[in-house]
Amino acid sequence: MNPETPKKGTDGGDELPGSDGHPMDRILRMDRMPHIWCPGCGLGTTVSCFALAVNECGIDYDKLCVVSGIGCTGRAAGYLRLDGYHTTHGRAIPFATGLHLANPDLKVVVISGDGDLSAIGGNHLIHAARRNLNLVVICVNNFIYGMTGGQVAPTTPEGMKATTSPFGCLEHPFNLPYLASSSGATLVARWTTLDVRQMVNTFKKAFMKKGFSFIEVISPCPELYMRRNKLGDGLAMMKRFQSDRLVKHGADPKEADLGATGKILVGEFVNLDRSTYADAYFRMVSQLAEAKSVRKEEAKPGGKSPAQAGAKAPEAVGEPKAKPRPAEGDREGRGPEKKAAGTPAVATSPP
Amino acid sequence: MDSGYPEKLTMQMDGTPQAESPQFWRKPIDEGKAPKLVGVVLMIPERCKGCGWCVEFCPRKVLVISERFNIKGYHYPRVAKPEECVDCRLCERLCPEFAIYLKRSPAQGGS
Amino acid sequence: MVSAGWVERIKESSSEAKVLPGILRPGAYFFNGDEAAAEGAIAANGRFFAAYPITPATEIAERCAARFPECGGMFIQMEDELAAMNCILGAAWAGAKALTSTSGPGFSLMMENLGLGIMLETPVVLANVQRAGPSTGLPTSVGQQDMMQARWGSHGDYEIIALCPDSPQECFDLMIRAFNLSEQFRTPVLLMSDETIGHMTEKVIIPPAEEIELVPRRYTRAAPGDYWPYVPDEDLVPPMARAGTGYRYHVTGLTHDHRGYPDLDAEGQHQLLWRLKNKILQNQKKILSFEMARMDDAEVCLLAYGCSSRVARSVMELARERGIRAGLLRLITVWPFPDDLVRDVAGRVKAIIVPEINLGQIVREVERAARGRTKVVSVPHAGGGLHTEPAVLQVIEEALR
Amino acid sequence: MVQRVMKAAGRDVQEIRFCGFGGQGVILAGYITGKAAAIIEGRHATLTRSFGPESRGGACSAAVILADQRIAYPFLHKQDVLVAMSQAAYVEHIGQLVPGGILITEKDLVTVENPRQDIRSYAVPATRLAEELGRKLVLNIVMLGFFTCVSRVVDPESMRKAIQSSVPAGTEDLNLQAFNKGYAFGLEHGVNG
Repeated sequence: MNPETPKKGTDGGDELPGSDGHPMDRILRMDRMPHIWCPGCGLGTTVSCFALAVNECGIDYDKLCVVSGIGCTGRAAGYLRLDGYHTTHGRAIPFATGLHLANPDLKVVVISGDGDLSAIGGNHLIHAARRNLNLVVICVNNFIYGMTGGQVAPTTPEGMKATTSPFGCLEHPFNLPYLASSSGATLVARWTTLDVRQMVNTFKKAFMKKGFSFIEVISPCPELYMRRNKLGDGLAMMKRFQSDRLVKHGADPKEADLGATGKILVGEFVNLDRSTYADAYFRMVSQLAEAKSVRKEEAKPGGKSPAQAGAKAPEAVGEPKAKPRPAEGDREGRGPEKKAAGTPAVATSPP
Repeated sequence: MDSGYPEKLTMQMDGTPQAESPQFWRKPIDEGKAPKLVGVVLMIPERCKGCGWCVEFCPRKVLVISERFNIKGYHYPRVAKPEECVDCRLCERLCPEFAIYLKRSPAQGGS
Repeated sequence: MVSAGWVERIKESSSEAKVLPGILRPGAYFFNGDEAAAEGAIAANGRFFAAYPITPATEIAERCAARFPECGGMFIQMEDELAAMNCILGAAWAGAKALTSTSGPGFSLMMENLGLGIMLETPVVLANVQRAGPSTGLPTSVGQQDMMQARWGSHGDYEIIALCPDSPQECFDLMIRAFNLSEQFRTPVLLMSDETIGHMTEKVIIPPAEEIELVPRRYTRAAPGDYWPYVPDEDLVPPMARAGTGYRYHVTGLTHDHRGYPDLDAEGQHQLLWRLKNKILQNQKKILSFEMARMDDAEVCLLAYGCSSRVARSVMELARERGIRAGLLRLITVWPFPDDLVRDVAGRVKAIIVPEINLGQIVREVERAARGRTKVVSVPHAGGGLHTEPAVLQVIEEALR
Repeated sequence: MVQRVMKAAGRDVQEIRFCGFGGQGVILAGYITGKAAAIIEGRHATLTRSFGPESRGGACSAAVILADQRIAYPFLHKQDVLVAMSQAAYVEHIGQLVPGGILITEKDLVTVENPRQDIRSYAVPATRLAEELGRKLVLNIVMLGFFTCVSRVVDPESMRKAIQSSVPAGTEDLNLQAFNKGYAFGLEHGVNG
């Protein structure tokens, strides 16, 4: 599976006895390296942080699935040695929805780009957040369509140039954390590719989270966004991150607008608990089964109302008799680590 | 290698990288008692695409850009001050090419 | 914990050759075609349904919404048909037998990811209850205008399997068959129903579970380290691996090699495309199904499918009453098109009459397959209703003159 | 089993149309008739329907074909029985009723002008009879009772069984009462035509 033997130690520190190569080689498909990403692009860093988070949080590799859409970021699924699905443009979230709902034991992660997730896939994003599907969505935002050569994206800051906005972008960009949180995401964070330690921590938190997690990673696109806009190289963008980023956990995502210059608000903005679609579904199923067994009980001789129960046996259409309880959720509790303290815990599984 | 890490030892607990090596404004009370971590930087130069992030953001300025080219024609990083490394692993996380990683010094039991 | 049992049930659903116990309700029912299709899905161990409501397919979604929760299945109404199609692909990879349902406008939206299903070789079933178009057209009235879209609607080149029911009973039966074919050939299968059949109510017999044969999914027996997702068996169909079972495979909608890795050149494309095409074409005999009535002595053949075949059958009787030796060839499998069968029929009759509720789609295939051996006459209909019998009869009489 | 009127007329196919406006239970009436014939009596039945986009108030029609053999063409060629529960439905469909056919109208909702002399014609105050049972909603079942009585295309016992398994749980008794009321009205008034 892994034909390339990484060459170690040359020109670095001395190679050490027992060194078994780069620790991420275990989770990466090294037979597919080098990856296609340009020098100074932050996608490798994001994947690196993802791999570290997987390694560190002890999640079962075999239960972790990665789904990507199309674009530079879309290739991420192909570089991770996990069950990986490289789908069509914009459709990673619905594909992941199917994987997750058909087997809720899996942890399904979507890694895709800003164009994929917020333009063509924007509708899927907001609905997945609204349903609170138990998914992790990592959106790498580099302000541009990279793979197709630098076209304007829904995240391109106003005035910035792209091949399809040669005189400057006329549109207001999406504030993705705000979009996700207002749609119902239960964990919303943003980091830059410089915030590697925080990114790893948030990824780990998201892997353990039950609910819809949306993590935006701001990343340089040196070749197609920065060069066209005379912003320097990848390193220049990283330096901008260093000077402009403002860490504010629990900040109102409404304030997280991004411009071509100015502050970049980062942090974990939202962390709350709310019933997921799968939980609500299982609760409904349990209640239906319960109601059914009660009806059977009543239908027995000496039961409560033998006349009514079972009368429609051959033709029962199976309309749900018991309505599922509306999902409880703590939509107030905004901010990192906010637990629904004192309130009844949201049911994680039906009895 | 322990002897190489005197009073300047720093751990970036929040991970915020800093361009300049920080100066302590006061002396940690456990100085001398806390284990001093020592890292060994390992590199796979053929993977490097020369973005320079590891060099720029290493809090201890362990790395410099090498004069040499790798197989792809990039100047890859070189360990200039091995004794400065404190195994913070920022370079390992930052590297977009999975080209750089760390081992804890065998003197500390490895990792 | 319901969740754990649930997952097991869904996993089992694709591995079983028999209907899972405790689900089926055998008996005689008065169902419309949509309800029968939903019951057929349940009988086929279909355990995952995702769709977007659209007339006249909505009854499939409604019945699945009511029945799947009590059958150990998962139901979700998605935000659109793009999502629905992708959702069932994901579910299939997780181990579920999955389906969706739609009609014309939604069918168009599903085309993109029907292609993904073909490329990833994903067994799913898509039921299209056709209505008249183009565009919003006649939402509550019949059409058979998606027949060519079924064949060519997704971009690129591919083979597809499409079945056309002519009654609610066949909606039930063919739904099971559609699942079986999708598992056998690891490909999306289309159940091309129509508004007339979908909204028509007739007796539907649900047989006892032991009479229903199901094709289990072909899961790999290879060890995780030795498995590549696109190494085919002799019949050109590669065994599958379920998500989360340690195989850690990669699949992509890009042209790929046996490893599932992108292989972006002409040679890779040649290898993949021909295998995808040939796994259907080489096995066409196993896929083909049709019905012939009074063809033994026929001088003219009515060739029809779906609701139009009911008109054709009626016209055949009327023609016989008038002394015209008419026969019926009803295509149940429309795609892949039965070239040999039609060519054979073309050699035996004076004319083939093709009534269909479109302006002439399948008739092109009939003409192609007949290769000039006989007169092929299209009886088009713009949609919104069935042909009248006298109109078709008149075409027969003119064709024989 | 009762002798089938239409069978006696030399046909083994009966074509029946129930029509009215949405909300009157027109489709259910057709469904129950088809189910009684197909499932309870083991014959062949095909039900087709047409309705407008409105849930309430739009034109609505259920067409049932009953036969002893497989039914090919699923729509009505003509009508042996027409059950019209609205003026518009009556006007639209009366022309297709075959000579010797049966017309049943909702007495208070349909005004029959220039009555055809070649058909058997009945007017039933189904809505009023349903109201007497406390639920206007069951007018369709009252109509079914009357229809069963005068047309004799389906055995009344089959109809009762079909009703029981088709109406919402808990309303079976009410619906059977409605059927019986319509049936009794037919026995009482049907003979006169």
